Amino acid sequence: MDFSLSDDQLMLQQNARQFFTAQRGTRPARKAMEGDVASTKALWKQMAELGYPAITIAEAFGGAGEGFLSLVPVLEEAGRVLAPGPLPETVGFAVPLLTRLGTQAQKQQYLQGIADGSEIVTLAFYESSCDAFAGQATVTAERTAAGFRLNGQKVLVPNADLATALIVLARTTAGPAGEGLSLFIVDPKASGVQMRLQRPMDQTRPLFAVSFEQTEVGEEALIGPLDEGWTAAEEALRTLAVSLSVLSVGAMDACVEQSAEYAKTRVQFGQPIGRFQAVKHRIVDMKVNLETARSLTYYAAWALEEGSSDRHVAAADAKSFTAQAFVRVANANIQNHGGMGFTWEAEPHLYAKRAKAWENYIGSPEAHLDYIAAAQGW
Amino acid sequence: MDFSLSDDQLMLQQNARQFFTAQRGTRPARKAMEGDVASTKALWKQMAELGYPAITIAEAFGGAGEGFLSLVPVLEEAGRVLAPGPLPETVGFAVPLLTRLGTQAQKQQYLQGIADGSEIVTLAFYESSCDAFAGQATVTAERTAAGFRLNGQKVLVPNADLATALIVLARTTAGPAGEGLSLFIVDPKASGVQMRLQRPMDQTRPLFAVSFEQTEVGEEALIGPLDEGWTAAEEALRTLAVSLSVLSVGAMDACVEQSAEYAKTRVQFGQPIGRFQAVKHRIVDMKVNLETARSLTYYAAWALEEGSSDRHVAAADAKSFTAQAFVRVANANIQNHGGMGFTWEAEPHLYAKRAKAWENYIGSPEAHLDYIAAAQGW
Amino acid sequence: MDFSYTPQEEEFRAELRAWLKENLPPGWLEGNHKLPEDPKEEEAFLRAWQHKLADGHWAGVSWPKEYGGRGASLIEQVIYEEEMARVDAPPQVNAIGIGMIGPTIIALGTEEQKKRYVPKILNAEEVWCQGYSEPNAGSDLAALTTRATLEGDHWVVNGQKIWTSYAHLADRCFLLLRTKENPQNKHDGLTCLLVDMHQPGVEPRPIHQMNDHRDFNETFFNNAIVPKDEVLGEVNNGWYAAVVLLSFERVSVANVAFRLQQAYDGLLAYCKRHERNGRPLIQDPLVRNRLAGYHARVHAAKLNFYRNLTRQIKTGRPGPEGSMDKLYCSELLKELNGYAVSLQGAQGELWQDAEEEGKWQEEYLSSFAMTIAGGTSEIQKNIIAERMLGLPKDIKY
Amino acid sequence: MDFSYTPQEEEFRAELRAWLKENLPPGWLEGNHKLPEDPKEEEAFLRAWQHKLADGHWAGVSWPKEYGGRGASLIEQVIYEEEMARVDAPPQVNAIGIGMIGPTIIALGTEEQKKRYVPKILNAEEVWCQGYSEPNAGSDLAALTTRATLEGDHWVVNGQKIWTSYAHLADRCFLLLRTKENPQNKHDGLTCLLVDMHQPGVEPRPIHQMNDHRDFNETFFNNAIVPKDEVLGEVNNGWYAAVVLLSFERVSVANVAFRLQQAYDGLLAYCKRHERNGRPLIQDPLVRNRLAGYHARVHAAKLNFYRNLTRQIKTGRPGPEGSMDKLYCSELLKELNGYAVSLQGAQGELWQDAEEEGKWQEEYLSSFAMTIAGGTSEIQKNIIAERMLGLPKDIKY
Repeated sequence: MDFSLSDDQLMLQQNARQFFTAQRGTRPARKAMEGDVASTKALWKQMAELGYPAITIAEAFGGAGEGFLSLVPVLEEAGRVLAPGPLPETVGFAVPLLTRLGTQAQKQQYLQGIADGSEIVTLAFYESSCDAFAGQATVTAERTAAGFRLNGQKVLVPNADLATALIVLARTTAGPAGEGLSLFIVDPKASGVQMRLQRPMDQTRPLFAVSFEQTEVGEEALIGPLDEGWTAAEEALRTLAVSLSVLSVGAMDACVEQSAEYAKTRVQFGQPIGRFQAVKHRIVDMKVNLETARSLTYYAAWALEEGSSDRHVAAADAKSFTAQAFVRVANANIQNHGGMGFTWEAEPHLYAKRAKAWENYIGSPEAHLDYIAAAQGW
Repeated sequence: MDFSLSDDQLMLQQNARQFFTAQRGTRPARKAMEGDVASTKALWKQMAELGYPAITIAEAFGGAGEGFLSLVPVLEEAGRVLAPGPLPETVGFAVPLLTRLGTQAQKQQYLQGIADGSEIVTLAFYESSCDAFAGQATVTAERTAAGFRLNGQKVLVPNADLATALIVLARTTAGPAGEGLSLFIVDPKASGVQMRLQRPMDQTRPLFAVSFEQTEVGEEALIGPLDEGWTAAEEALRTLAVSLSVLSVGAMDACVEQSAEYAKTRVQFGQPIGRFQAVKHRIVDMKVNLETARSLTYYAAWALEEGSSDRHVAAADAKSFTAQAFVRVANANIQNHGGMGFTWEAEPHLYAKRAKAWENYIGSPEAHLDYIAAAQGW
Repeated sequence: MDFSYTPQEEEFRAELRAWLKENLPPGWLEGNHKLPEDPKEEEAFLRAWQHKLADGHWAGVSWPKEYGGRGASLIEQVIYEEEMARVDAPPQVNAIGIGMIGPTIIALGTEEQKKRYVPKILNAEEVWCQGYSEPNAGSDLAALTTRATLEGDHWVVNGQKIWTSYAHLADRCFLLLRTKENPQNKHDGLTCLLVDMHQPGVEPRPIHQMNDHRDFNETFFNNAIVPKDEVLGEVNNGWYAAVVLLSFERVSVANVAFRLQQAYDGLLAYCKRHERNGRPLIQDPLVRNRLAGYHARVHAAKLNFYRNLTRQIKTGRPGPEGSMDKLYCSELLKELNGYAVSLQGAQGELWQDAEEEGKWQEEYLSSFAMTIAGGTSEIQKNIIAERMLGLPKDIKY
Repeated sequence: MDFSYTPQEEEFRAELRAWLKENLPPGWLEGNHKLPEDPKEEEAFLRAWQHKLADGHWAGVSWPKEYGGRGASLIEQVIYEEEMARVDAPPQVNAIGIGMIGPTIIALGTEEQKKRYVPKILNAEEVWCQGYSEPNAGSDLAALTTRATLEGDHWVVNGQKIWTSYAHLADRCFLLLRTKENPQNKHDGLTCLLVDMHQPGVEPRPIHQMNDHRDFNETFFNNAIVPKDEVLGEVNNGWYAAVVLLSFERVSVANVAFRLQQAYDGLLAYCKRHERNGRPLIQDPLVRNRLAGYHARVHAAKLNFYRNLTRQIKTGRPGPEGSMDKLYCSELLKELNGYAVSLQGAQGELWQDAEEEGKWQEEYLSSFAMTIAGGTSEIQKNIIAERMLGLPKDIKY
């Protein structure tokens, strides 16, 4: 029984903390808010140089070959500063998916590319008419002589402007939810692909509607077995859910730190406001939420790495609790800052918007709770 | 627009306050806890002399002929001290039911009796196998030459040991929930009636399992039309729900007063604990809960008196909110009192137990919320 | 107890409804409630609307008739708020002037001040702002340090205010500042000045808010000049005038209570219209349960307010109950708006491109200010604790 | 990170399980967990159980082997708590002696004291209680006024303690009191005495609690006599010994975390077994959603504790994290027990006659003490705020 990060992991955390501090905290996030894609690209390049996206990629493909737990410190630090870019989608979804199901050629192209920073992958899963995470899709991929032809529109695709590859859930065979779907990895510059910005509350994380019109992709675009894409996706979505939880824990940690710092320095009625129990105890409630989310999230990360039988439930525990706790903590952080907390220049609103954006991303808390219930046969 | 009690109602409230203060607050409730039925009987007699049970009874039957709102001040004061006895069942259920559906003979016996204090009525609705408030019953009432024969067992009958009459929901014709049920008013001393104490958390309010074995009652025991007892009961249950809410508001008021008083006088760290915002603001939260419950409850009482079309929804609003708010307020009152709040001698536990006892009585908060939804066609 | 209105009150409501039907901006009744995006156009739009309200005597209904109002009773004022919320009428650009500053000048001003300022308020000929909070004097307002010194026949003002709504549009400012240094009691030595905003020494800078609006300002005073007699009330007794001004806020919370009802009705309609997992949201047991719970809580917001109003009518004075209304309504509105965004599922993370043109996102982000501006929820709780429950004041440090 | 146990730890668990199977009171493993109702019988039952534990070396597993313990590691201590919670083992009547007072005597006592007291603790030959709180010194413990004056070769003790668990059964008391009047700092001038409870000057009076139990006492000292050398640690430096004693509480919260899991599992089983409106409660969408939410929160109670434990093992010292565990677990257990009672519907208002023999009512009523005893939730929050977050201390008045 040892519930702590290893010395190597702690060192990774320290390095990541230094790196993001050197980027001046949320400055890259604020650049992204202003639509500065080049800045996010530059940040990604630096992260790749430090080996962050490569951590869980096999050594054969240029990675460090570490387990999921080694990703935790880096994601947590990235979360603290709301680092822009599709980091969770790339390392939390594409890497485990391709590691498990990719062909040798796919691994060589994408895993190696992710490891060296040349590939940035995002997800095209949601559609306006259906919540993709219920295993549905109206985008179609028809068989052609050379591969497949995609038609239809995806929405809420994060960082599609930056990504070099989209993983697309598409229907290959008629069928009910969860069946007849396949996963494709598609170049966003392929013919017939168009994208339109969907203005999000969390402007650090631009979203796009991506449409496919007669988009031809080769046989090699198919990831995993045909028609069984949903099963494949589901497993990787658990890893993504935990990755989002880790990033959220980092962000919550930043919120607690901001509130504590402000409460120590902001003086009203001749006293630091942290002396008033209304503020003081609210920060404690934030802290308890944070540490509880952290416990559940670390445990889920461990369960994923170990392949433990409760890993799916642990992921749902972590995501459902953390998503709600992050909203509570980030919103309390605004209130603790008073009028200042409501300004654009201050940090708290960035976190509150991220919290709300991720509340329902990859399944609402209710959906994850439903999963917990179903998994236990209730 | 005038959201206040009339001068007459305020005077009634003052008198009731004086009366219950003269009874030394919760002393009658504590007597009841010790099983002293005689004491509760004596209290009831005094209340009857002051005309409390008679307020809404027509003048023709010895009552004051007032509307439901005039009951509010008395119930609120009774609630403040957790006055024992089936006051809500008698004035909140039996009186409106008999007023609307009783025969002249029934009115003369029971309304007149309630008005002069000789009749005390309680409800025998719940059964161990079904939640009576879903319109079900397994107790049967078979037709006989002279009337009906009752068989079966009711549970959770409040103050059956004190009551002179039980209103019993029984099945007279086979049918689905809500149909084929009838209401009977039965003398607990009738042959074949047996009662057994069911030890309750709220010992101020003893509950009984009441069984009927071949209990013969006359034709005159039937209240309202045969087989339509549930419809009749439902309307009166709304009045009972509001009555319970009013009593609860009075009890919540006592909790707020106790906490405020204790916080002003209990000194720790050289300060009255009411100076610590953890305590101070919690009492404010209690106060907001109290006043919100009061607003909803007074409004529901007004809607009942006026026969306004939203009276049923208003009753459900009041009962669902108040039931939950009372638990919150009473429990916070214990915490505010620290270790003292956990003792038998101190007042707070009496209120916490009453709150929990009434949380689900006459329908859980969820059931009332369901009603609100259904009533609006959702 | 009586929840009905008198015929006279119903007539007041009917008259207002008829006027609104005639006079709301084009398309407004059909649901187009957008203000012009360009700030200049927005200002012109708002001033025109205010002017139109004044012409119809619907700008300051509580004002005495002699000053262009209607001498409306408290209940009529509430009916006014209810009707304006019902049609989501455009805001009054001079709301602070009309709601608080005008009445304060009428109550405490000299005849000269009344003549000079009051007639230009209702029609927004002169827009007013209110300078109270400072960067280091928020909840602790009396800690303010903006100061004025008398030099000959005028005051010279230096310092910085913050959260001054509409200061960037304002012609005049009701400014609370310090005129005596190191008083024994920090509430002493304050003075209210009526300041011309159009002078070199005054510079409002809009604050960029988390909802991407810029309604509030920082306002810098750098040797700004105020004629000696432009004091409202007495020199060094400005705390009194400042408190009188706040006492005119008594029905403003009605507006929030009615907005709550509007928001709830809108959310309900949304849940009936939108499906999730193949059925209308309203049929989801969790949604149904939660919306039914809000039914009572939203209704109670109005009921609480009506009780407070009745008390005000009977006693003739506002009271700490207003703090309870403010606390209850602002916290509930924030919660309700957050829930509305959650109900949109993953698409709720959009903003302007979200469903219903991003209306819920807009409301959600804006509602964070509601539990802070005009006294934080914590300050309201202190007021309720100390004035309604008699609990001890926080330590005087 | 590693959530598995070493073979040695698993062996420890297996050995304990085997011992419990053999030695638990008759019927206990079959679900009959009732203590005798008669107080005398209950006392005899508890002393016998304690004695049996001691014989098996399962009374004080953390104690050094030389004193009859097992020198168990922190993790083994936690395994012990987990297994005892799993079978809902009877309480140890001398829990305070074993958990805190014995270790404190071993750490700070004289050789003479160790020889005299320690051997009689594990087998409950001498039951101990702890006298800290007073009617006017609860959260503000250092405000205590019970005092001792030295008269010749003995201390004379006067005053009143409260919340002294098991004082009515206790043979000895670990008593914190004042030996110097009007110290500069109220933490100075305190002393810990080891007091014989069987003397005329000591009178414990059981407190009737809201759950109808009488586990706690008021204890009156009226010229009680304590030999001069029965001081633990130094005279006038008793605050130090008092704090050392509390530091031995480090794994006691584990017990609550495991009880939480037991309660949750029991509630889940209840909801699978019981129907409402014709279907098992667990299929009610509201119940299902709420129980799924508790799944994470209950698991987290243990995880939080394990993280704290890991930190303790690495740093070798307890810390304010224990306050977070206590706060989290006690608040959650109270909430969960309340929900369990609610789930019984109208029948939940019964007590001893409720479903499952009133177990949930018993737990619910008892859990109100959990957020108060051993430091209220408010005190825990202050500790967390000040020691984990560096927030300012409450004003020193």
